[in-house]
Parts: sequence; C-alpha cells; structure tokens
Amino acid sequence: MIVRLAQRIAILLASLAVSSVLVFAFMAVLPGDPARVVLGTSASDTAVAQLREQFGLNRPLVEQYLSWIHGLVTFDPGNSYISHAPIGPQISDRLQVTLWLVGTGMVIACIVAIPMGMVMAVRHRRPSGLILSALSQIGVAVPAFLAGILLITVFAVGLGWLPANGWTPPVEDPVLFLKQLVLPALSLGVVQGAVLTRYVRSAVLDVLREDYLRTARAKGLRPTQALLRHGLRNAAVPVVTVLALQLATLLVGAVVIERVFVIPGLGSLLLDSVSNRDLILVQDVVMIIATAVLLVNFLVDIIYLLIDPRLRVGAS
Amino acid sequence: SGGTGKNALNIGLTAEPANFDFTKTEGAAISQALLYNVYENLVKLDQSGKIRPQLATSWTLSKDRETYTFHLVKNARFSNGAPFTAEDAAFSIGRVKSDWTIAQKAQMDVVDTARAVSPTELKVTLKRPSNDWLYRMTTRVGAMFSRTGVGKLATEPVGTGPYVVKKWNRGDSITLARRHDYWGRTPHFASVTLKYFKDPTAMNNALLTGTINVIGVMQSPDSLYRFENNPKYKVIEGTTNGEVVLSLNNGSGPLKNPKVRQAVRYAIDHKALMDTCWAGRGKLIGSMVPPTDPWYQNLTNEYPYNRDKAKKLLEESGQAGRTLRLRLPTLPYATACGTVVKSQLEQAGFKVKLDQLEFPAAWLTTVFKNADYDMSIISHVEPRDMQAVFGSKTSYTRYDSPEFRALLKKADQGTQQEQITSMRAAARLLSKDAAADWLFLLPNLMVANKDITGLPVNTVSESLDLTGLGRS
Amino acid sequence: MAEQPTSAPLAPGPRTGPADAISVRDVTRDYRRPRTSLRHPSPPVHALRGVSFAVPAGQRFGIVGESGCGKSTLLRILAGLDRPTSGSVAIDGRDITGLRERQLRFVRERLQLVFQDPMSSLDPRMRVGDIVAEPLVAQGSGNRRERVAELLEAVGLRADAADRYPHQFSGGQRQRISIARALAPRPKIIVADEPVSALDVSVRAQVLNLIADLVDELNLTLVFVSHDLSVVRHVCDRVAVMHNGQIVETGATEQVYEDPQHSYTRRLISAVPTLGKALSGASAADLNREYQP
Amino acid sequence: MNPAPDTAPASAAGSADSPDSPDDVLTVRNLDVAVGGRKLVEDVDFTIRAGERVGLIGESGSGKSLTALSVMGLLPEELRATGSVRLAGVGHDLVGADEARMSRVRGKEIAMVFQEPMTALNPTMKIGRQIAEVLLIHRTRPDRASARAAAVELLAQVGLPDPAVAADAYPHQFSGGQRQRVVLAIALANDPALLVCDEPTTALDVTVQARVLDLIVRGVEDRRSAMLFITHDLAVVATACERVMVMYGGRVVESGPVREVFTRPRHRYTQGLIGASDLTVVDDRGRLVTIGGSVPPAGQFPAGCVFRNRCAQATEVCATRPEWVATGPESGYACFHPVSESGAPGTGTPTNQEAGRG
Amino acid sequence: MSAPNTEAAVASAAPEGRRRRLPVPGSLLVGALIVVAVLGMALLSFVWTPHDPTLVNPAARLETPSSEYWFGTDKFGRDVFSQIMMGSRTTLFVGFVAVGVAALVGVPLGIVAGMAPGWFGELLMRGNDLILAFPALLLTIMFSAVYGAGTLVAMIAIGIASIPHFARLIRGGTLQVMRTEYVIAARAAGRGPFAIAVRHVLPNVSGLVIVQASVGFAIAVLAEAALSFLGFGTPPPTPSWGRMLQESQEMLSIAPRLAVFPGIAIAVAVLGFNLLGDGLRDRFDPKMEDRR
Ligand SMILES: Nc1ncnc2c1ncn2[C@@H]1O[C@H](COP(=O)(O)OP(=O)(O)OP(=O)(O)O)[C@@H](O)[C@H]1O
Ligand SMILES: Nc1ncnc2c1ncn2[C@@H]1O[C@H](COP(=O)(O)OP(=O)(O)OP(=O)(O)O)[C@@H](O)[C@H]1O
Ligand SMILES: [Mg+2]
Ligand SMILES: [Mg+2]
Repeated sequence: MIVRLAQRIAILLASLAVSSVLVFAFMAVLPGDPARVVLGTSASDTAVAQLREQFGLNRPLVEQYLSWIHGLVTFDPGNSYISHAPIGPQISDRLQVTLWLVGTGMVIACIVAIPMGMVMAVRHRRPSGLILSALSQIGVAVPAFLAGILLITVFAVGLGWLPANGWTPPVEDPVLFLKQLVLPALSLGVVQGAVLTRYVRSAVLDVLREDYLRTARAKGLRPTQALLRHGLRNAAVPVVTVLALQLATLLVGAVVIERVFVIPGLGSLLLDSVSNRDLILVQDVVMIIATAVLLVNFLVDIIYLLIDPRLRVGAS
Repeated sequence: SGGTGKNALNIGLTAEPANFDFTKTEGAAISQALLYNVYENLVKLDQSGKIRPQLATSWTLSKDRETYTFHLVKNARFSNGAPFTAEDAAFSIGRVKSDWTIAQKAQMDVVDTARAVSPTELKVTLKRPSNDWLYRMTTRVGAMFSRTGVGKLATEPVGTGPYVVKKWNRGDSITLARRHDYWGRTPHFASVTLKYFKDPTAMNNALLTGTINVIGVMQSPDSLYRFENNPKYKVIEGTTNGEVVLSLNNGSGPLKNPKVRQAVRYAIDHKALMDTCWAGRGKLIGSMVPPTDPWYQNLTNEYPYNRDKAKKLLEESGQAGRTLRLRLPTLPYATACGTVVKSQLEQAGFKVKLDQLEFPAAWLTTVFKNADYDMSIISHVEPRDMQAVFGSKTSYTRYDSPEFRALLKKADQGTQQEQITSMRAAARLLSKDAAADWLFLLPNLMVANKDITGLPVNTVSESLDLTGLGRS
Repeated sequence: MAEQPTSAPLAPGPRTGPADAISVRDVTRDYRRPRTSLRHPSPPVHALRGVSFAVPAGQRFGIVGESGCGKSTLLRILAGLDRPTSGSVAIDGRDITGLRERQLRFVRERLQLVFQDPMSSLDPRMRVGDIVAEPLVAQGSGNRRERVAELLEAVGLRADAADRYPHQFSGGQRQRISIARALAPRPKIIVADEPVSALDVSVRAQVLNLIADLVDELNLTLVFVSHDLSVVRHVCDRVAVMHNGQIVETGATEQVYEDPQHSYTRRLISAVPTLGKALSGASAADLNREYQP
Repeated sequence: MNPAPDTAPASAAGSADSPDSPDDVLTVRNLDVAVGGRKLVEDVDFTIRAGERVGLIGESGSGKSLTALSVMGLLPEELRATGSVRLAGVGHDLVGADEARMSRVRGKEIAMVFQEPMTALNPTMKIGRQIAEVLLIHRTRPDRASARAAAVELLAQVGLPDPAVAADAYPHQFSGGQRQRVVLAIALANDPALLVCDEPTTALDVTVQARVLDLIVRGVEDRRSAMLFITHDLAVVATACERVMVMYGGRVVESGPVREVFTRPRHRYTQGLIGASDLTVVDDRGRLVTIGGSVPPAGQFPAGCVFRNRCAQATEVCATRPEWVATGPESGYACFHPVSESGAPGTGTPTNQEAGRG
Repeated sequence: MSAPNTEAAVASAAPEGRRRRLPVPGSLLVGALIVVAVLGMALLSFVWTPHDPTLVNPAARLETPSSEYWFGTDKFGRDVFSQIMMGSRTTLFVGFVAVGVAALVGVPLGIVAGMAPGWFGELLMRGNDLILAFPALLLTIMFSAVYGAGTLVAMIAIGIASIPHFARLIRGGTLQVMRTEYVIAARAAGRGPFAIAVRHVLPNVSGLVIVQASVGFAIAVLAEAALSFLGFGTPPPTPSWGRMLQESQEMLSIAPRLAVFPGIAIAVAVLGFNLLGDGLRDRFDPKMEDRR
C-alpha cells in the first residue's frame, strides 16, 4: 500500500512537472507579444522593448520558466501584465467560486444519479426502470446551458422566486449566496446527474451479474440488501472514475453555466484573460487547472486503492 | 454583489475594463467608468455636446488662438488628500506626451507648453491654433491626475471626481463610492455598482429580476419589447458617437478599386439592414459624423440602395470573381450586421467569405494593426474620430487622400465657421470616395427602472456620467 | 512410435541425440513482480528452476503437474514465444534460445500449439477458414483453400465449416478447429496445453481419439500437458511430473503410474478419481489421503 | 409432445405414490424451467433424504445448474420455474416464494457452493466478514465478535492454515482451492439441512479437487445434511455420492444408486457417458468410446426422447416420449431401448460415432 | 448414420451454450434510425433545402410556421427549417472531426500501449493520462487563442481531449485480447506484431471503438453547441444548431420556437448517438448479452 502510494505520488509529481513544461511551451508559441498587447497597437518599438525588459521577457526561456515555477510554488505568481493586479488572490477567488458551483452541482448530481441509477439497474426490465432510463437519456441530451436558460426563464423571470444571475460570496451574504447558487448548481447537477446516472446504472448492472452477488443472495440477503452491502463498493470504481472526469472537465467546463448565470468563476477568468491576452494569467490559470485535474486523478487513484484491495499489491 | 437600498444604484454594462489605467490601455471601457466620475477634466461635455467648465471655472483664448488661460476651482482635492492645483494640471497635460502610450496621446502633440501661473491659473500654449484641442480636453487625455497619485494607476486611480473606486470584483463588477470631501455638488447615489454582462440576455434578466436598476448599454434591441410595454421600466433611446462602419481596405485587395467600393455601397440596403440586425433602432447617417456634432449633415442619399448599379459597377471593375474577406470582431452588432451584409452583397454578385476574429486581441492585431482584411464591421465609438480612422494612410482603412487631410487641417485651425464647413466637406469627400460604408449609428439604448432620473438621452462623451443620476 | 530407451535424465541434463525433436537443458525462468516495498526489490518468482528433458522424435511426451507449477511457461519457451532466464532449448537439434523472431521461422514450421480453452483460442471475429489458414499465411505458403478443406476434413469437420465463425461450433468442434490450425503448416511436433481440461467427458474422448489418430497417422511428436495423470496415461508413452518449477520424476507412463517414485507423483495419482476406484469403495477421503499430514 | 400430468413419470425416487417420508429433506415435483415459451428443464422429480448425498450429472447444457438454481430460488429474472420444491421444515413451496421468504431459507436451510471460486467471493470484503455475515443475517450468532470467532472456527474446520490471519485477508490473496474452501465455510456456517454444490471442483486441479471433495463430504456427513452435488465428472460423483441422477436435455433420464447406475446403466445416454469417461477402456484400435455428435443448444433438443438424435439405437418409437420405468424404489430410467440388465458399462453397442473418422 | 449427426450440429449454425444473440435491441434500432435521419438530412441539404438558409429577407422576419416556412423564420427572415437541415452538416462535421481525431490517435495509441510490454506501454499510458489534465474546453480555448476561433479548431481540440478515453478503453481491450490464446496461437503461427494488431486486436476491439465513437459523437455535438454559445463555435452565417439556439435567446418570449426547433434537434441527435452507442454496447459486449 505504501509502495503504491509512493508510486502514485511520484507519478503525480512527474505529471505536474511535464504539464508545467507543456503549458509554458504552449504559451511561448502563442502569437502576440504580451508587451505589445499591453501597450496597444500604436506603441513605439522602444516602449515595447522597455516593457519586455520590465516583464523579464528578454531573459532566456529556461530562466523565465524557472522563475515562473518559483512564483507558483511559493504561491506568489506576481502581477498580471494587463490588470496589474496580483494574480494569486484573483485565481484563488475564482477557484473558490468555481469550487462552490461545481461542488454543489456534483453533490446534486450524485443525489440524483446514485439512487436513480440503482433503481434503473435493479428494475431494468420493468416499466419503471425503462421510464427512468428514457428520462436520463433525454437528460443527457440536453445542453447544460439550455437547462440553465430554461430554469432562469421559469424560476427567475417567470415566477420571480430566485435571482436570475449574479454571485455573492457566502461570507458577505449567506442567504443571497444560497439563493444565487440554487439555479446554476441545479442546471449543472441535473445535466451531469443524467450522465452520471447512465454510468451508475451500467456499473450496478455489471455488479448485479457478478457471482458474488449471487453468493450474497444465497447467504440469505435480499436482492437490495445484497446490492447495498456487496454491490455498491464494487460499483463505485467506474462511478468514481466518471465523477473525477466530470469534476475535472467542469473546472473550465462550467464556464458555460457561469456565462448564463453571470458568475465570475475560473473558466470565465480563463476566457477573459485569453481575450485580453493576459498571458501570464492564462498560463497560471491553465497550470492551476492542470494541477487540480492531476490532483483529482491522484485522489481517485487513492480511492481506488481504498475501495479495491486487489490493487494494493503486497497488502499481506 | 452590488449595493442595495435607496442610495445605491446598479448599472449593467457590457465591456469590463482590463485595468484602470487609460493612459496605457486602449479601449473605451475605462473612460466609460472613470471619466467625470473618478477623474475630472478642466472642461467637460454636457448632454448636448457643449463644452462646459469642470475643474476650470472659466478660460480665455488669446488673440492668436494659441494660448489658453484656465482659471481653476480652489477647493478641489484628490482622493488621496492632495489639493488640486494648476501644477497638477500642467503635470497632467505634460504627462500625456511623456508617459502615455495609447494612440490618443497624439491629440496633445499640438501643446507647446503648459504652465502653472498661480495655484489656480494655468496657461497652455499651443504650437498652432487648434479647434480640436479644447474639445479633446473633455476626453480622457484631458483628465487631471495628482502629482502624487500616478504610481498605481492601473489599480488605484486617484482623481478629483465625486466617486472613488471602492471595490473591483474582477470579472463581475466595479463599485464606486461617493466621496465625502468632494468639492462640487454631491451626486445623488452614495454607491454605484457597474456590473458587467457578457451575455445580453443575462443583462435583461438581471433588470427583470431586480439585480440591476439600469441597462446602460442595450445589446439586444430585439428584446426591448420585454420592457417597452411594461410600466415598471422606461426605455431611453437617443444617439451615440458609435458609427457602425463597414470598413473597407482602401490600400490593397479588390477594394483598392474605387468602383468595387462604390458597388459595395450601392449594394447595401441600409434600412433593411438596420431593421433586421438592430431591430430598426439607430439612425441612418451615411457618414462618419453623428447628429450631435455641429457639422452633422444627412448623407444617406449619396449612395441610395441600387442592386443593379452595384452589379454593373462590380462588372466594370473587373474584380467580379474575387472573394472579399469580411473579417468581423466577435461583437453582437458586428455578427448580426455581418450576416446581413454578406447576404446583401452576395445578392449583388459579390463573393464574400466571413470569418470572426476574437475581440479585442485578435481583431485589433489582424484588422486594426496589420490591415489584413478586405472588409470589417466595427462601431467607432470615440468622439470625432474622422481623423483617427481616415486621417492617416497608416490607419487600418488605408485611406490616403491629401485633399481630405488638408480639409481636416483647415478645420482644426480655422474659425468655428470654417471648422464646420471644412468638416462637412471632408465627410462628403469620404462618402464620395466610398472610403467606407456607414451602416448606421448605434442608438443610445438604455432601460431603467421607472424611478431612475437623469439618464442621458444621447451619449456624446466617452464617459458614463453618473453625477446627474437620481431617483424620483 | 519409436520408443527410445532413454533413462530418466534428471541431472546433469539429458543426452541429446540427433533424433531428439526437443531437448531442454537446465532451463530456468524468473518473473519479476511489482515492488511491494520501498527498500527491497520484490523477490523474483522462479517459475522454472532448472528443467531438463528430451523428447525423441515420434514420442508422445506428457507433462503433468498442478496449476502454477510452470507448465505453460515451459511450453511458451519451447515454442519460442518466451525466453528462458538461463538454459537452452533445441528443436530438432537447433538451439533456439536467443534467436530473433525472424530466425524462429523453422520453429514455427516445425512446432505448433493446441490450447486449453476452446473459447479463447479461436479469434471470434475470424472465419474458421482464415483461422486454420493463419499459419499458412504467416509462412507465405500458397494453395490455401484446398489445404484448409483437407485439414478440416482430417479433423472430422465438413469443408464448408470454413465459412463459419467459431461461436457457431460446440466446444469439441472448436477444439478440432484448433487442432486443424496446428496441423496446417505440417509440423512435426505438436504441443498441447491442457487440450481437454475444459471439455465434457464425452467430448474429451472424441478429442483424445482425434489427437491419438493424428499423431499416429502423421507420425508426429507430441508434448501433452495436463494436470490429470490419467489422461496423460491414456495418451502418452513417457511422462514428466512437474512440481514447483521442477521435474520431480520422469519415466514411461505406465511405469510412473504403476510405481510412482516421488511422493508428489503418488499424491497426484491418488487424487485422480476414477469410476473404478469409486465403485470399489474409494471415498473422497481416500483421494485426499496423501494430503493428510 | 408433453405427456398429460397423469402419465407423468413417477418420482425418480420411486416413491411417487407414497406420502413423503418424514426423513425427506428436499422434495422436487414436476419442476419445469422455461424462458419465453421454451422449456429448458422439464418434469424433474426427486427427493433427497437427510444425510443423503445425491449427484446430478450430465453434459454441459443439460440443465443441471438450472435445476439447482430453481431449488435455491436464484434463477435469473427472465427464467420462470413451475412445479413444486418443498423443503422439510419450511412451510411454503420454494417455487414462486417471494424474496423475503426465500431470504430466510437461503443460507440457513439450504446453502450453495458455486463452481467458480474466483468470482464467488466479494473481492472488496475481508473473508472473515463474508463468513460472519451469513451468521449475522440469520441471527445464528448474537453479535459481531462471536460471529467472527465462529468464522475463524469455520475456517479452521475447512482446513485453511492460520485461520485467524486468513479471516483478515481478502479473497485475491488466496488460491482457487483455498477460496473454494472459504465458499464452503460460508455454505456450512449455519448447518444447512440441504447443501447444493454446483460443480464445486470443476475449476480445480485434481489434487486440490481431492482436498475440497473430502472437505465437502466430511462437512455434510458431520452435519447429517442432505446434499445435491452437480458435476459432469462421473468419477467425482461416484466418489462423493450415494445416489445419482443423469440429466440430459433438461430431463432426468436415469436415476438410481451410484453403484447400480454406473455398473448397470439402463439408459443409452448413461451408457455413453460411462463409456466416454473411462480412459482405460479402448477398442481394438486403441480408441476411447465416445458419444456421437454434441449437445444441441437449449430448445433444439428433439421431441420425444431428447437423446435420440445421438443414439445409435434410436428408432421410430423414440419420437414419442419414453415413459419412466421404475426399476427399484429409488431407481429408474426413461428409454425405449434400454441396455439389457446384464450389459456391462463401456462394452456393447455405443461406438465411435465421430464424423469423418468413423 | 454417424456423420450426419455432427454435421447437423454444424449446419444448424447453432450458437453454443449461453451465447445467444438477441434480436436487434430497441435502443440500437431507434438510435440508428435517428442517426440515419440526421445523415440523410445533411446529405439532402447539399442538393435541396426549401429556402436558401443564409438568405436574409427583411420582408419575412419572424414569420410563424406556415406552408411556406415550415418552422417559421428568424429575425433575419431566414428559413428556420432550411437552417436546421444545413445545421445537421455542421453537427456531423464536428462529430466526424472530433471522433476522427480521437480515434485516429487514440486507437493506435491504445493498441500499441496494450501490445508493448513493460515500461514502454506504461509510459505511453502515463503520457496519455497527462492529456486528461487539459480538459476539452481548456484545449479549445488555448487552441482558439493560437489559431483563431472556428469549428475545425474547436473540434480538433475536443478530439485531442478525447484521445485518452479512446486510448484507455482500447488499451484495456487490447490487453484482454493479448491475453487470449488465439493471440499466442497467432504468434506461434509466425505472425508478427503488426499482423496481430491488424488481424486480431483491431477487429476484436472494433466494437469498443464503435461504441466509444458514437458516444464521442454525442459529446462533440453538445460541445459544439456549448462553444457556439460562448462564441468559439461555427462562425456565422454557416448554420449551426448551437448558434441558432444562442441567437434565439433574446427572442425567447416572443418567438420561443426559435429555441425549440434547434433545441429539439440537438437533443434528438445526441439522443440518437447515445442510443446507438448503448445499443452497440449491448451487442458487442458479451457480458451484456442478456441485458436490454
Ligand atoms: N507474467 C508473469 N509474471 C509473473 N509471474 C508469472 C507470470 N506468468 C506466470 N507466472 C508465475 O509463474 C508460475 C508458473 O506459471 P505457469 O502459467 O507456467 O503455470 P501452469 O503450470 O501453466 O499453471 P496453470 O495450470 O494454471 O496454467 C506461477 O506461479 C505464475 O504465477
Ligand atoms: N438465462 C437464460 N436464458 C436462456 N437460456 C438459458 C439461460 N440460462 C441457461 N440457459 C440455457 O439452459 C440450458 C441449461 O443450462 P444449465 O446452466 O442448467 O446447464 P448445465 O447443465 O448446468 O451446464 P454446465 O455444465 O455448462 O454448467 C443451456 O442450454 C443454457 O443455454
Ligand atoms: Mg497453464
Ligand atoms: Mg452448470
């Protein structure tokens, strides 16, 4: 187990290193000189040269890379070229927003998907299961932003129950925060939940046909008991994989929902900084996202180890 | 996250500033938020486009029309506590030449010296007479900075205006707070939040659900019906400085041929275009001059819609088979108009290839800087921008006419009457040469809760002036 | 059935005569396991520890042993599909250890395999004809259709079976297809890895008969692997008993069966249930007798 | 082609008319298993008494597992069983009983050992808990601690070395034979009245098979449990059981005491099986005795005698369904052309019928 | 007497034992029908649409559905039905590009990684996992920044982001195939690695590829819609369902049909591909055979 853990950590670190090089290299080939972007189209060449000097863009790439990494690991990525504001707090604010949104969305998705998927699997031949299955198929087919627009039209503009958009940090006004969170989290949750439902169903169906579930019933467990006691843990592996993938995708993917609900999340920050050519910010955001995704994958690996003892080679 | 209560106002806008430093950052977003609100000028434009005193109580112009003497207010203070003096004014004017990097800095080139005569008296000597200069003093290049407050312009603007920037939730909103120590008349709202929306529908929804009180810039005129028949809202419709220009590349490609450019102008049915892409809101002007400028004239009949003539001209030009690249910025009006322009041009026998360039970065580099395009659509929102867009052969239209430049020069240096005549002649020349096609003038479309007062009917300056707003 | 009087050569290695179809000399094979400790590398798994034997041409040679004793590893090495960690293997007198894939062609022509699982040893997406012809294609020989028909005929299937897919056949029929494929390149040696363990008793008899007939008719050398000594006894002349990666006993099958020398062999023999034993009163406990400490 | 109920074969146990004796643990009557309209198992009748070990043999696809699963009430959803399966001490019929009732019976009154030891255990649960669970479900042990102690005891009984350590290990840490013993421990935990074993040793090597067989037999003997033992290996069944039923095409074609059936088979199918499984008997050309052809897929067995398309003796009459011929209190067969009483196994009529090489 | 028996068993072409093929499952049929319909619509749009889908006609703005305009017209007076028809081309285009990129790279990668022994295969998979660190939208945004926004760029980005899913799945399949005895048999027959990859591995993982491709199609269609919504998708005036939906937003309360038609089109197409994928999975996965 410890060996496995050490392996995973080593892989995580190596992946982080490689992705940082990738990100840096990508930014280096991105057309557009940051200095020129900052100074505008009519800036003189001397002014540009001066600013390049100031940004340190004239140093060798390796040096630039190292100082960038240094900034990241010391949690002091410096200031943006464009807004001149410190990058650290910007990213952490946006990350918080996105994590709230995506986190709540995924919780809703799980609440929807896990029981639904199980019911669908257990009753996969009966009408109730087929109806749920059809519903989830339709849920999967709806673009998330369309769900968002529909929710706004009905619950905000139509009924006036909830705000149509906006974002308030929970510390400022918890009630407003919750009100504003409901609709976007719901649109994410329902759509992601529909996707997840399909995977839960499929995983549970797989498990239902496992011999050990028959053994469990032969012991005298009722089918649902057998599924709950013996099936869920085993069905969890594929479901956790999908959850992690969804989580990773949504760090940027939620931008569509952020756009519909005017929420300043990480994805929006990325889009804005790309369109502003705020390259250092883009680079940092991309790296943060890559790190988050790699961390999620790492955690998933650990969860696998916890779920499935077969993966812990050398346990005894 | 805007303020609430009677003393707070939330305004929905579209383009968020990248930072607060308009001395180094292009674009209209910063001045829209800060000018007249956080920064003040010696002189400002009123709603009708007249130049009015602001930090200067009065001013005189010498006989040779080269020296301005400004008398300044006594009790103005910057938000960093420093008093505003003529020294600051001279510093601010001098700084444009030395420190600014944006294109507009050229507008101060005409200044020879700016000198503080006394703490309340400023003398500015021009190199030559210029009608335009005083007008430019109402724009961002005329903004007054504190000598001790220019260290962090990008994040901490320091001005003499009635508001200070209280908070900036990047990507979301800017909150301005009323100053207690403002020298002039205190504005009504203690706190104004400018909320930025990328999506027009989201902005509409925000007003409908009470998140904002005002839609400052309505980007989806087709959805106005949601407010027009609703007693809770009022809709304000006026003019702006934003001429939606179908810019043509006069310097290279098929459109170097005047016949092709003329054919383009004949091929476009402006009325139909405005009806379809901007819900018929806006004004057909046919030139680069909005009605709020003194030299406005209706030139819409210069090239009346005539598809046959367009076809004929295109035929004659010998360029008929060539494809025109219509390279649009990713902006709602440009996308909408581009769709119509393409369809109309194709009906007149043109071949048009449309592509979108991300605005601002990609479009600015490709079209605006490198002029790598045949046609584009952009609204030139800067005031009095004929010179900027067509006045130099390096501008992205690549329009190169000595005659036009002479007219502009004459207008700048002559009397007021001469200015008006020359500007009219210049506008007519542009139109005749088909240097571009002017699709229509963007309307000033605002929607607000019924009780909000003081919203400007026409947008004449770069600033969204908050000082006159109130609640009935 | 040229029974060569080779004595049981345990060590120091078999006498290899020119007539030996297969000779294996002191072969070991270690597998690496994934690390389980940070400090120490995992101990290697010794799948084979110094295995030596020789099979004269035309002999039917059996290998018995329980699961995990290294039988499959040994066969893979014989077929040139895996390399021994040390030791050497010669096929028809030619050393194949350390040869490259391209140089192994003569092994492919001379030695073919039949596998245990009739389900997984046939590619479900290939037609039977293509499956049988695969060794021919690989070796670039022509006139395939006729040869395939001939082979199918030889294993008791109709020629039109060539156009069907494996799942359309029963387990026994599939094993016949597998045998037909092995015969395709006219090999002199057939190596069968538990070819009947997955079959019903009734089908087992059919397949064993088929193998015996073919070996006789074509004068093949047969290496036959099983965990069931009674099957080997029926098929083979000589047998080697494997245990823990080693050969613990070799000898003529009847002799080993009637008079096992090694305790493990005795255990193996006693564990095989037979009708005869059962009807004469052997209980389950009797089968397991050798296991009682 | 199905006979009317009154002409249905008498009980394979030969005691159709007598009331079930008090000693009977399992009584199966007229068991049918069908999918859609297709019958996979038909008219199966038998009884198992306390302490009796009964074998069920037949080739793959002959319906052995379905019979066992019907008894357990664990048939796949799409299959439907009809008929009657009664277990002594259980007030209701097991066929058609709901899950709640069945779950009280399973694991307590009847237990089952499955073929695949590799997959029959939950890979993510320690085996000690998997054994303790069956004790806790049926409240045989009051609490976790005592259930665990009992589990360790059971592991010791099935001969796992170091049972206390083994209880804390996961299934993948054991070999196939060891796992099969764990499964056996689970099955025996509550001293079931009936133990059903579906090919418990088919996946194992001969040596391991011997150990597991021994354990099973001793386990049921110690508990005086009844046992239904399924296999296709005649020698195994002869070793482990006292009585045997031969199944083919979803029907029981012959049954009787092991010695009787295996020394004097009456049904041609039984005769074929015995011949084919004996590796010591060869014909003059050194070839083993076989049954020609192969088992047809479910639903494609011929009408009448299910074996007739592989039977060398088949005649016109075999197109009608053969009657059950009782030859003793517990034995009988269903064949129009039975082997004569004196016929010895492996000799006589069945010959090598393999196509092409005959 | 004896021979016909065996032959009868062969001739009956009877699947052995439990491996029964179900009749075509419902989802497969429905999915295939929808996909064929979308395909047909796209093909038809090359030769015929009721109106020119890009023709702006101010005289016919916001017409309600009629015999002239089946689905009505939009604010530019363009025929909605014609746009839906032509939009199906975009939909298929994005699917083909995204799935094509993903499959063309992912399948060989998965096969090589599955066939290469030891550390090399492991390394390939680690590299492959690294792509997962860059989610589809992130790649799209980054690519658009370099190459400019456009459907092709966006879909290539989405394709690249889907490579790991293909590669992982195919590697899993390949490992399974490589463990089968028919691969050992092929090696013993003298087949080289390339022949084994092409003749044994590829056909046996093709089921996985097809299933994943149909799911990938659905994902690409949704992604295109989302990107069009953000302004990264198909540039106007080329019709795309996603952009139609986005353009319809401001008209939502006076002309909801403008959202309804493309919305339904997207949902139905996605549904079609998903159902097709599910159906194919049921057909290709022997484990799933008794499941509907
Ligand atoms: N690739 C491998 N890596 C590590 N260990 C292996 C590998 N292949 C085989 N082994 C080990 O080598 C030993 C011998 O394996 P082999 O497959 O030759 O046995 P076998 O006698 O054929 O068994 P079976 O009858 O189960 O096929 C076993 O302990 C097995 O676990
Ligand atoms: N769920 C099912 N649906 C349809 N047919 C089935 C199902 N399960 C089993 N069958 C068929 O029923 C017949 C009998 O199956 P059963 O599993 O009882 O055979 P068996 O005698 O146990 O064979 P084996 O020795 O292979 O285990 C087979 O032909 C099989 O194909
Ligand atoms: Mg083996
Ligand atoms: Mg079975």
